[in-house]
Amino acid sequence: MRHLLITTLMASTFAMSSHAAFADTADGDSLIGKPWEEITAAAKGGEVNWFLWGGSDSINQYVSEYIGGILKDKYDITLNRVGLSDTVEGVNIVLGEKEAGVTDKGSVDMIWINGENFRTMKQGGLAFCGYTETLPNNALVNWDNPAIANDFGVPVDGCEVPWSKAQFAFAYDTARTENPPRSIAELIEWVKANPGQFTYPAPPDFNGSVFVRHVFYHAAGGAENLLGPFDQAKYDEVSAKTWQILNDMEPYLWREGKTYPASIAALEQLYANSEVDLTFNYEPAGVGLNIENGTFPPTTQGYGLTDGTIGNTNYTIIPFNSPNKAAALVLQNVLLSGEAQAQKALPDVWGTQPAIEVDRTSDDVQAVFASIKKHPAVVDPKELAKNSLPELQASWISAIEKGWLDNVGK
Amino acid sequence: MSTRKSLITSNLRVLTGLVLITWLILPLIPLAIWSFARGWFFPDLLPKTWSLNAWNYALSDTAGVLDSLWLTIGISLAATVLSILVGVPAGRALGMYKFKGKEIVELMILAPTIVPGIAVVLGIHSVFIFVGLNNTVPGVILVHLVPTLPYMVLVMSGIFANYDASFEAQARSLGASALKTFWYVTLPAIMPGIIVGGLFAFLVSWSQYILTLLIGGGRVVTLPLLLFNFATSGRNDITGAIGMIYILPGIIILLLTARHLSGRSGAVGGFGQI
Amino acid sequence: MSDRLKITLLLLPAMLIIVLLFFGGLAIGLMRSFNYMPVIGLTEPDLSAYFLVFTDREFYLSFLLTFHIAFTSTVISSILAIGAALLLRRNFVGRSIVNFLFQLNLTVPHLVGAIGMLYLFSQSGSFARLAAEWNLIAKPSQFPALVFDPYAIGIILQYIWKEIPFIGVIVLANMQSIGEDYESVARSLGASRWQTFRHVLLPLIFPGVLSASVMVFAFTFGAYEIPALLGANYPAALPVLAYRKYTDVDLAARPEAMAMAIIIAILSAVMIYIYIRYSRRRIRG
Amino acid sequence: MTHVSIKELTKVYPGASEPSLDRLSLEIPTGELTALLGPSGCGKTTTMKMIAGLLDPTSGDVTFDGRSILKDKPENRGVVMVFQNYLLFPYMSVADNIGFGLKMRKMDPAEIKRRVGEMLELVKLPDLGKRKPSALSGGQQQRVALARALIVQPNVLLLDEPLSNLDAHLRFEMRDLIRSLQQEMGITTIFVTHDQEEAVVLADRVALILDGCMKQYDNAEAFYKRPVDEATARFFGGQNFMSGTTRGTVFEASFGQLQLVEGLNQGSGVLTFRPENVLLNGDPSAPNTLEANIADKIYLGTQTRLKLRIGQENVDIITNPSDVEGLSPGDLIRVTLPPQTLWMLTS
Repeated sequence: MRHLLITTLMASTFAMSSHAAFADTADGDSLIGKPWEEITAAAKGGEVNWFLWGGSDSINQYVSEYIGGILKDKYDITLNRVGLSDTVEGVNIVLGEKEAGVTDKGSVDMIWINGENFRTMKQGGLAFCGYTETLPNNALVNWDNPAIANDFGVPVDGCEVPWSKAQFAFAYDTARTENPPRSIAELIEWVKANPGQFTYPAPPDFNGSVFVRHVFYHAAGGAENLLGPFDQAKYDEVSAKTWQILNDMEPYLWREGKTYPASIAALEQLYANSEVDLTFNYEPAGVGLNIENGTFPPTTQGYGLTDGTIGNTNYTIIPFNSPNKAAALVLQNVLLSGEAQAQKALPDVWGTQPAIEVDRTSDDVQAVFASIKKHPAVVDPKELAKNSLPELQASWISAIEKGWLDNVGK
Repeated sequence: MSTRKSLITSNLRVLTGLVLITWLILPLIPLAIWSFARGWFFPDLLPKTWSLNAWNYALSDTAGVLDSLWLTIGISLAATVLSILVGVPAGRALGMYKFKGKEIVELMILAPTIVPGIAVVLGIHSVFIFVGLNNTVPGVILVHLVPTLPYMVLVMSGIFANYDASFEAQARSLGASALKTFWYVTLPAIMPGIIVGGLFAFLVSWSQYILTLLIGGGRVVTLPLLLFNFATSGRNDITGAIGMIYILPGIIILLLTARHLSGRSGAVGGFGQI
Repeated sequence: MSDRLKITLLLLPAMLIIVLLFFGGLAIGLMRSFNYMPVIGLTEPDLSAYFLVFTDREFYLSFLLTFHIAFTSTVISSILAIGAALLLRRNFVGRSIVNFLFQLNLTVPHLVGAIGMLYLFSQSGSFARLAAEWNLIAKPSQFPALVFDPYAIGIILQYIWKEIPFIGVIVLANMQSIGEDYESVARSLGASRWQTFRHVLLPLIFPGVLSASVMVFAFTFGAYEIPALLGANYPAALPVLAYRKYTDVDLAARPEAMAMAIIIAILSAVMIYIYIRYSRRRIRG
Repeated sequence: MTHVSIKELTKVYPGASEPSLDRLSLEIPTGELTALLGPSGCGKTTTMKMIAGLLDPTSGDVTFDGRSILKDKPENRGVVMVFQNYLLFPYMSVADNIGFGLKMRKMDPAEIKRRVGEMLELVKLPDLGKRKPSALSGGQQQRVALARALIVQPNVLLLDEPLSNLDAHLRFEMRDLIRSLQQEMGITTIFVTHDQEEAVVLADRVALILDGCMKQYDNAEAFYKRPVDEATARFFGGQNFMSGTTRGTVFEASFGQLQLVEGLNQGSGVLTFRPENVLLNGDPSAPNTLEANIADKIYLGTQTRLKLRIGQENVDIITNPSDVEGLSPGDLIRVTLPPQTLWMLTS
């Protein structure tokens, strides 16, 4: 009897974890250049496991309901949205699998990614590359735009597909603060004049890191001098100034800078509860969503800096060992479609900026884009884009993050 | 002892009891309130606006909370059943027999209770990647056995130490088969231990975070993972709703087994026998 | 069937799981911490990972913090749990409620408690709001820092909340099986209430308290999610540090993570050994 | 040297409708060894715990030499209780167990050691001081428990069923030990037992408690010779009870008259006599000699029990087996009920 029990139990647990054995399209190279119909046919009835940061119910809903709905209805593909606390977790799974020699039965089919994580995947040979031309909607992407063709300075080289664009912006509560600082120079003064009312998440948090880069640009007297490959001499010079500024600022930070929030969410909580007066985010549309879902006070207002803020593009990547590459390609193509990009741009859905060229889409889609009214609290993306700063190459970013930890964080 | 003094003592008791009660339920209160709140800012003691949004989201198909709930229940039940199947025989051996090397066996089985899970799971993870158990439900169930099994064996060895095997001999001499003897004699006698040990095993598996995170690799999303996700993303309302859903099964199981947990059944006392 | 064979068969499944998973996991961790992993071509073991760990200042800070968390939580919850068990042993109004809550609390996962603590004790949490309501503070920053704080108060509070019932239930079961007659003997031999508790009840319940508190110490020393949620960013608790290293995109940090895991295992075993030796002498001597 | 006086002591446990002990009054003279005898659940352990201060009485009083001790804390009463199951502290050595009370009084450790040594001699366990209680036999544990109690030189010693856990051959040894130590130290001692034999062999005086009430408080012999009522007589093994009427020194039974001694209760009542006091085949002219019919004969090894019929009355007698050899049920024999062994119960 005991034997029987074990057998049944094992059988049932294995059934719970059924990997779809059919539609195994691990061999990506054979898909490249194939007619699109053959790819959708190969993907039909399969599944795709998309790993992405799962902390926003709006994004979760857009992905699971809207995108997942299209995949199911039009392509008979099951989308498994796998929520992550940090994108690096997804990269790590692929990394561990590669180390263990798992080359065609990986568990990750797609990751929402950019920056350092992309660099890790590309340099580590963890990405499936060279397929972008195969996607019909690739035509909507302007690969001539260096901000699209380079992910934090690293050439994309067909290893990922853009999804959205974002640009760093601050936000403040109009009910609490009259004149928020409008440049990094003003901010440095403002922090000293308002002790305890400002902080930033500790790098390597994505948003904390980009804030530190703004100070780094300020110390360097502009981003122009920092573009290109990593330059140790330049780094030493600018970083010394940067750590000086940040360390001078530290006693005036929240809790005298003895600790830093661990994540952007922690900073947003501090802001929402008046513990600090300013917040910021690489995704400026988040202010609107946060007001609508009650996380932020309705009197919150987003704004850009006069000396510019850093913009980036984020992408989706397919790991080299994804067993469902056809389905992943279909998913990427759906994400790039004008309809999906327009839906994502609606302020009550997400409100993020499209990564495609709107004027290359159909008239209907263009009409939708034209009709979008941004959330009143969100800074106008066009205004923000006028003062856009480029991202540094990922090697700079790692150096700055490590430098911050050694010189400021500890 | 004068009555006045005993009155003071008993009032003190009630007072301390009240403090204890408050302290025990206190952390659950803001969680429950948050799940119905929409925008609850400092310094408001209670939310200005109430809403069912968080619950609507948590109970929707997209959120995956309910899928995750069933998955978590499945994993914990499987880990519990396996712990019982494996732990009862081991408990019998340790509780009823004296043998050479018994101390070493006991120490080995108890070791997981004193060596933190993080210390072993990294190594297990490396192995599971090779054998393909990483990112799978069976892999997660297996790794959950590491913390649950010692509890089960501990409780069962306590039970078997006080168990009189001559009842079994009596049953056999009355003509019961080995199986019938187990079913009608042994099982009822050790049932309190199975219930208490099973309850502990279930709860240990139920609240497991780091083992699931690493071995499940994000593909096996149990409730604690989902909860952690939302807790660290600042959505306090959704966090509150998932938190409420997360504690519910434990409470139900407790209500079903509460009488076995009360001190007098003695099964809990097994923990004192290390 | 001989007894020997019977015992072997009874123990086999459990030992298989423990040896393969637990000791296997430890052994693989140990191998990898020495950069030794023939399967992936690492055949020359070295101590570089340990060197990195022991030269990192954060490791020492992290160890001190983790030890402080585990030690303080264990001591405070053990003491309060004994007190609570003494209270619950006698009948009083509300005893059944406390009893129920005690058991209820056992079922609530640590993570939920930690989130509750966050909402209660953060500088804009429920207590801060109460303080503001009573005009004790004007803004959140005036409320003492109890979470994300360098002394790990929030973490310790959550452990106390969760472990009082755990230890309490075990101690209570212990007390009930011991009964009150030993104490009666001591009282009639001239021991005061306190002496009776100190010299009779405490040594009698000591094995239960010891095993429960050892489990608590091991748990609090090795838990990841609570310090990850409630802890300060730097220094992080040892398990958080080990996890960070393990999930670092730089694969070279993995042996370091493994080394840290092995160090955590050794440290907790050693500390528990010392604790058992020391407290046994103190209580029963 | 303490005279213990118990006055109207009553205990009603919370929630109970019947009192567990109902208005017990007892005077226990200094240095005497008194047994509280009764079946289990009769309230005797309750009484003891109230004297020791481990339970609060519902009403009534306990005084030592005239002073009420109810407000004193247990540790200040000078009362030591020895429990039936000894309750030696399992984690302490024998010596530490014995020295426990002195340690609680913060006595100098060297002095404690000396006194413990003396005590071990006294209870005849001189070499076992270092052992753990679990390594001792039941009798040895009893001695350690006794030593642990006596070392604090209590005013009053309370013993809970002191002999009941011991084998027959140990009982007498222990009885002698308890009696000699008690006499030597002159400690007022109260013990409870459900076993009348234990009470009789050990106690100076016995208080019989039935159903929460005290029936009789007397020396042991009196319970056999002069029990107050049928329940008391039965508790002590009485079997023979006859209804009838007493006038002067004559009892009118159903089968005829019986001669009594003077001074017994008059009028209608119950006559009792002990089975072992009936004489067999004695002098036919002796008073109260009657013909009896053997209804049954039960061989008990050292004794033989005969069930007799005298007229309509059933009479049990206990005899030496050799006296009744050859007799069998149905035979007629001659029995004598000596007048000095007959007793009228109060009605």
